[in-house]
Amino acid sequence: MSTIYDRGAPGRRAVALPPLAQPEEQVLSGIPAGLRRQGAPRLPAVSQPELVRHYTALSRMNYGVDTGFYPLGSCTMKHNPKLHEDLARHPGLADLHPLLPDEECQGALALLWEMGECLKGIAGMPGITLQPAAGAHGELTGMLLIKKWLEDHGELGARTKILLPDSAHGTNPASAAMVGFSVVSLPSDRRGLVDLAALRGALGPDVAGIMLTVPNTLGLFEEDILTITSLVHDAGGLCYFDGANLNAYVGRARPGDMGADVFHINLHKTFSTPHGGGGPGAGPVTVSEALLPYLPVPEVVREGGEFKLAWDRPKSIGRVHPYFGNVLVIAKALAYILTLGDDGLREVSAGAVLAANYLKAKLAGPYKLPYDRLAKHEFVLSGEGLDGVRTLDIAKRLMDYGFHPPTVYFPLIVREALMIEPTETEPRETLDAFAAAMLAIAREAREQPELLHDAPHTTPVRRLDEARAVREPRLKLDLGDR
Amino acid sequence: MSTIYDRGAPGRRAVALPPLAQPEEQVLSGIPAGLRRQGAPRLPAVSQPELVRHYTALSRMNYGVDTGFYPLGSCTMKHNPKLHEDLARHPGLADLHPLLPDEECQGALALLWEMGECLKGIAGMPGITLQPAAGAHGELTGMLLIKKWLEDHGELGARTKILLPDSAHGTNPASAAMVGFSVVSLPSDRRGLVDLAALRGALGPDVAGIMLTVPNTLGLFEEDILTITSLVHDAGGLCYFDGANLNAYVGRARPGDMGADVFHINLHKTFSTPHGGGGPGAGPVTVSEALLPYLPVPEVVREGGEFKLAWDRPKSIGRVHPYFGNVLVIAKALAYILTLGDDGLREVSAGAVLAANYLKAKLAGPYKLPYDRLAKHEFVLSGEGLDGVRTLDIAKRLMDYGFHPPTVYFPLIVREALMIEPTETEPRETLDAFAAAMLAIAREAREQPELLHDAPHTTPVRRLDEARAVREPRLKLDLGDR
Amino acid sequence: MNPYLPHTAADIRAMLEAIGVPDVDALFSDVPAAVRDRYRPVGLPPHDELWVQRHLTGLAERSTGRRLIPFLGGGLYDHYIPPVVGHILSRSELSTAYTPYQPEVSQGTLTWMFEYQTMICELTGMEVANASLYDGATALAEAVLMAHRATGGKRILVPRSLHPRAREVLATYAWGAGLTLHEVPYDEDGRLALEGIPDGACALIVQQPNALGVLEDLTGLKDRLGKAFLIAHANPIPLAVIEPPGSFGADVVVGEGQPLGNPLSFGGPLLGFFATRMAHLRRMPGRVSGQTRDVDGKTGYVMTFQTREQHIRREGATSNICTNSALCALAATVYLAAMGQEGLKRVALLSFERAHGLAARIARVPGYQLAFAGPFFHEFVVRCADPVGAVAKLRRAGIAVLPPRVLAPLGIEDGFLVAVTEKRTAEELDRFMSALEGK
Amino acid sequence: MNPYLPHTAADIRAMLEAIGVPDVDALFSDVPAAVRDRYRPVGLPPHDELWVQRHLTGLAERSTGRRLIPFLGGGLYDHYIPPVVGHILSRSELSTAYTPYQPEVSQGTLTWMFEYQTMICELTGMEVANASLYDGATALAEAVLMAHRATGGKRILVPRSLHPRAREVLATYAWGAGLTLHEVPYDEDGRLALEGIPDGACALIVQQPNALGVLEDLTGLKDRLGKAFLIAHANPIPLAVIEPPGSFGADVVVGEGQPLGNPLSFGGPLLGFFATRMAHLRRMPGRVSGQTRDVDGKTGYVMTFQTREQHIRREGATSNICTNSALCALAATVYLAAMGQEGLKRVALLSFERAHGLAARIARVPGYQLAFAGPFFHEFVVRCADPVGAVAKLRRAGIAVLPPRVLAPLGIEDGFLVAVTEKRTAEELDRFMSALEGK
Repeated sequence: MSTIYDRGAPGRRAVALPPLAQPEEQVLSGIPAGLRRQGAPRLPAVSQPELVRHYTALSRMNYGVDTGFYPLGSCTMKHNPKLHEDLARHPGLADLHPLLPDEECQGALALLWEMGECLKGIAGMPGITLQPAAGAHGELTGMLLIKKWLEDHGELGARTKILLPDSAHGTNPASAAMVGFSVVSLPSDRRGLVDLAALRGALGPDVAGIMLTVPNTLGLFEEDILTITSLVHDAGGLCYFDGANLNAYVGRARPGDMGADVFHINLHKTFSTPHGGGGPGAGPVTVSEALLPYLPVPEVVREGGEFKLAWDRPKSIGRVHPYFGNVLVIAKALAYILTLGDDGLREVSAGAVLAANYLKAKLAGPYKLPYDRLAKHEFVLSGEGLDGVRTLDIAKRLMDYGFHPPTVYFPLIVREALMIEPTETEPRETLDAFAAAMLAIAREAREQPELLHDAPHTTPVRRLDEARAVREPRLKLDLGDR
Repeated sequence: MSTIYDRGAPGRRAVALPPLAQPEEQVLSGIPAGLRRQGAPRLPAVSQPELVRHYTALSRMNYGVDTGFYPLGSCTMKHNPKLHEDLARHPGLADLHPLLPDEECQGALALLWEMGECLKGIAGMPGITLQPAAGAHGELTGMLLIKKWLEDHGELGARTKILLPDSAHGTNPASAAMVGFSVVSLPSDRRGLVDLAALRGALGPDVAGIMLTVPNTLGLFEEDILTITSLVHDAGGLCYFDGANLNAYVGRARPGDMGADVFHINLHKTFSTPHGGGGPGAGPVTVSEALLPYLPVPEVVREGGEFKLAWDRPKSIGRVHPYFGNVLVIAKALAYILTLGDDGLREVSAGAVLAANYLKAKLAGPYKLPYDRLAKHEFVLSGEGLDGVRTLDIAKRLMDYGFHPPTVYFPLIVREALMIEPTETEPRETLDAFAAAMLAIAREAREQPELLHDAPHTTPVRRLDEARAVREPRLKLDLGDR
Repeated sequence: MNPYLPHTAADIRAMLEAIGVPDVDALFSDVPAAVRDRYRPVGLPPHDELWVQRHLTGLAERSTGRRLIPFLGGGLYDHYIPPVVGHILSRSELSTAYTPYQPEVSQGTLTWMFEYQTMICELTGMEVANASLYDGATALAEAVLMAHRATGGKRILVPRSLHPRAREVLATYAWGAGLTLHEVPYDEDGRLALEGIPDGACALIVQQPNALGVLEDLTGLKDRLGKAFLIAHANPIPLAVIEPPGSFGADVVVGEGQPLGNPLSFGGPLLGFFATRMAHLRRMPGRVSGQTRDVDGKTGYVMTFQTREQHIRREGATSNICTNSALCALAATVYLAAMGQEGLKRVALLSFERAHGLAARIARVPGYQLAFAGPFFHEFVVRCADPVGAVAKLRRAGIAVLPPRVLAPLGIEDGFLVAVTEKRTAEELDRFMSALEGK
Repeated sequence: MNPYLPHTAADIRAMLEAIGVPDVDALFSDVPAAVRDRYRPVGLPPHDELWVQRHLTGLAERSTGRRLIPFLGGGLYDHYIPPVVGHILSRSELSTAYTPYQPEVSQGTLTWMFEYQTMICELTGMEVANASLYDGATALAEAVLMAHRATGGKRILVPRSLHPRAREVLATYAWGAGLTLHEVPYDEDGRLALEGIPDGACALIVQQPNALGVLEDLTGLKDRLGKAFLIAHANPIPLAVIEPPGSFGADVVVGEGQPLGNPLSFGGPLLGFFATRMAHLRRMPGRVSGQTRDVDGKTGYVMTFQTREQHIRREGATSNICTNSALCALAATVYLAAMGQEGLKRVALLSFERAHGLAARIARVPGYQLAFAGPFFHEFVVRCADPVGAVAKLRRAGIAVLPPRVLAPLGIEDGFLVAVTEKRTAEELDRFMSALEGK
């Protein structure tokens, strides 16, 4: 793939800018000599036609939800409504400076307040912060809240451990570690659920809490959830719910009712904001009564018909975001919630779970199903049963059939895992076509395994040497003497 | 290619609309029974995800200026600035109703007035109408103006012929015929220019005028242009200039100075508005003093700082457009002109002519050059010299190299014609790459002609059976019992 | 050097050298010196992008009309355009492509054109449609020219209740082609009052709904016409729920496609749709996409029946139209696909329901009445003593209706036209009434 | 049925049958009955698209602040964003893609990430950059955590002239990680007044330009720090013309990338950029795209050094960051490519020139003076007796400057902050002066 630096020539430009009022040298001389830059940053020099062609060409080498089925487990790649993109571009949001006085920002504050109310209702929890910029950022915020609660209750030195089922999301342990907790892994039982005996054994006066992914990364709902949260609470700990998988039960059950003290919500998953090739997302956090005093400042409050920022929260953990979170992402997610309403939210989880179980029914058999239970929004297969090919081969071969591969080799507790999440926005015809491709690939694995080994065959590049990328790191262009 | 009707299922929908206040049957009953529709129009029933994927997929089967080089002779496929797309979407233009009183539309009228002034300056002519929606519409308007002039001068019955060089654009004769003129073809001389002797021979009291394409479709400037227009004027006729090729000399010479009485300008060519897969364009027409009284109504006039529509033009041909022409297209073209200014306009023609002559120099030799003269913005090659392959084969093979083919088999006066117009917005590297592909194809024609015969090899479909499309016309889907 | 021009000084030098000329001016030596480089075309310097953006935005914002609540029709209507339409239109492989003369790299354009033709046939009840004309008015003119070519007749029967703008354009085209217009009056209900058919008639035009908003009854018209064409000029939105002209034997159905997903655009670009019978295919103006197969037997689409067109048939072509309104037709295609049968019906019925609700309320205000008893769809004429004053009163409340003078060509001096679409909310309707009632 | 959900009743029946359950509720039998289906989550009905559009647009229009002429900075700046940036961002293959874990179908994302990393290294003078973090403030916090991991030190030297929002975020992160903040004052010129380096320091932070708008001199700082990190928090626009922190031995350069082609967005999403030395690569947080080859030897890009990341290293990861700010980084990439070296320099110098012009004019008004004598770039503190009154006066003229209270954490009670970018026109600068002078 050529880069933008491979295009252009010195002197070309893509934007006509206004002239300086004085000669450039004179303006430059206003910068103290020691501060003035010696060598200019080497940036591309392209005309607008070249610029547009390059990035249009790059886009055409990419796979997005708008080009096809994207059944990435744990990522909830659903349709992104086009209305929302236009709404978020409105200058009343996009061009609004966040440090203006409250009275100049009433609409934006109202939007944040409305979103807070909606998410508290969905979570069944009384407090919220919209500041976290992503799911992992929400996890970190949650860990900070728990730490603050411990400090406030004089237990900071005592309770140092966070329990983590081995079926939890990968970011959870890292988030716990960032605030100094040590992580204790809890094994799954044969059901694929939290092993209650192991949980009982791990609980004690040194436990700060537990981080639960609900449903877990096997796509299974923790059926003992009420027992789990009771046990943790009884042992003096708090319960963190990872909400990345909320799409499985939105509108049907509330973490607050299940015993959650902290709950983060990935707006870019459940509430359908585009992933953007990796971000930005938004990871609001809702909290139980116990944690209300520690929420980040400022809080958006309503007084009559007016909105303002409240700062007087002496026990707050402080800010986790320099302003109010990813407002444009929040706006899109709010539009989604308002479009759906209560009934639509329930249709979302119904459709997601229906699609997952439907695909599971079609694929189990030809593919090994390590945990054969009712799935929620996703399910995990194993490529182990297919001799002579690996899960990676299956994934790459799917590209030749025009599909994005599922998540592979995760969760770690399933060997050769294939984690499939279809979401509710896929028509049945797409699910059928994907199943047909998976079954064809299972046949190919037996009959022509080299087809899989050499896959993909139809992509802009073929299998890439990832080891080489580490062995000989090239993390930026060598610009030489440009 | 599947169509949108191949997607979806009854009951699906892509937009949530408001409910009716009354039951549907009750509303329907308000329509008199004899008028109420019996069978509903069969339209697709798709969800928004399906809709977006389908049209995104269609887009990816298309070739546009943003994807690559588009050297279509006579079409001026230049870069379309992205700023202009946003400007034309402004609700102050896009959502403005054209029948509002003048005082509610001051900005839009000002825009039209500004564009009129700019184009009159570029044409060197005192009058303009922005109504024509495309080049051919401009031609028709021009023919109507000439007819009206004849009528006003009592010569309508006498002057019935329009002279047309055989190197003129294909729409010219059709436009002349639409207002009842008979068309007399003028041969080109060995230079590829209007044969002056033939012109003298054709002129007489039955000639209404001449339609000149400048430069002509061979890409050659009519060097005798001043003689030609004098001869026609002396014989009592008027001179129509087809401005589709204005890109060749914009900013350097004015039709008004060359003797034009009518001149149409394809804004979507010279002034860089996107072609949209065939339209919309815009074809304003400028006129000489002689034709001013006949221009379409209304005219946009300025009075002090205010703008208004003037209707009092008793000799006007009337309207050729129900409102004011393609205003959003005009807005984009105006943005282009304002960005360029006088100097930029001259750079446009310089760049276009430079690019064409550069490519011509690279390709002449391996390809036959029927008229070896200084080219303007385009030039014509012939595939005749390559044995065993046709121009069509060359065109199709270019697709495999990632290029859009040039115009082929036009103009009709060159056998196996390849009409190449690079435009000024292509970097030299692209011209070099195109030339390299053309030279490689010339080699392939000798060494592996079947590669060309079977081309294209890499497109979503391969060569299509055009005869079958006429023999067994399928001009819409057979929807059966949907 | 402008940002759209990639030629650097070094590029220019190298290219001149390859050509073998000393400078750029030498490339223009074929332009007579007497007229070369003698002027400044626009008398303006180059402007930066920020300036151009400010300037054009400033013009757009200067038009006060856009801030009014529109009850405006008269041929163009303020329907809801789902944002998905704009997103598809911004796919630059579609928007920056040319006419699909090279089908192998144009299947995107050709496929949607084929879909569009199908949908237009469905809406109109006709057999074949072209891939668009400029606008409804010129589409009507083209239909008349086709009727003239088919029948040889030179007289066109034109209802007085035809949109005045369409009539004016038609008159221009007809004069050019040597045809004459004969006016057909409307009756006191506002409906077409056709009496005899004069000799040499090539076509009768019927507008549905007509410029007074009234729905015409097309029953039996075709039978009265003999070989003359029945040409319908129809608004596509009502066609979702009213019987299409095709069912009444229309020879051609044309109309303004703007209501289908295209903005008002201060009147342009617009979308002329054109549908006819297969029997008239070879006389039809404009481009057509047709289904065929490639060398591998795969289904694909091509521009077909090009022998009708001017680049081949020259002066014998069915029309001179070349560039059309493709991107607006794509908008209509995506709009119709997004709406579907049920959605389009909803749009039509919402417009109908709200228009009738408002009309009934207006008719209850003393001094105001509906001008015509004929059935209407989503637009109607209100009669009152001082229409100019009424419109001014509405304007002061931030409401726009068309100036009463637009009705003058229709023979109405004491009324104004009100159009209602699904976009008008209950609050806006209330505001209209409050303003009219002077509350 | 909502428009984003394609399952018809027939689909649902067929799917339930294939699964072998009687109804949808059966699919939720694993959720404890005590908490299942017991509530209405938001208490709202579904809304149609027109309503949602009106509602959100209404909220956006309700904020009066957007209609003011902005002289606002304080960390986020109103620079010109060429429309080409938005057009590229709307290419939905880029915007609707996930993190490029599958490189063969993600070369678009991986290539621009590689370009972005190159450009950030160029701007900052550093050796390696990640593919983005959330925002400048959390990027700073991540830099400090990295310095702590690298050095073991627990004390952070934080200038008083750091943006207060960045400082607050840093304080939260530091408390979580058990680190402490030690304030470094500024001198009377507004520049960093570093005295001793306390034991156990892991990092000194320098902001360039600082929150007072003043340009810092980084000369010699690194030498004084020993093994502690020199972390620069820089505005990327001035880096076009001022010597980058990398030239002064900085270990990490972070900053808020919003000025590079991203709108203000009421504060989010933003773009945290992060660049460091190759020696620290394995300690760096965030994703990285690296160049490699495919099986055919063709150049391609992959996400690399993933062993640093949490999905593999779990609690031993360099950070928990996963989702980042990719689309904002794409905007920055396209912006920098569109501007190029010359364009970025022009943006920086226009901002500089206009800011200095305005500052000089303000300083001539009796009662107003520049607060600091240190060199500034495009933002400066104006000192006056009644800053609240001055800001209110400007507001009445339609001009927005930040409320004076934002300077309180910086120890300034009698001033206000003014930022000027290349977007501010001569007319706007004149209007500012007229308002301030009370003319």
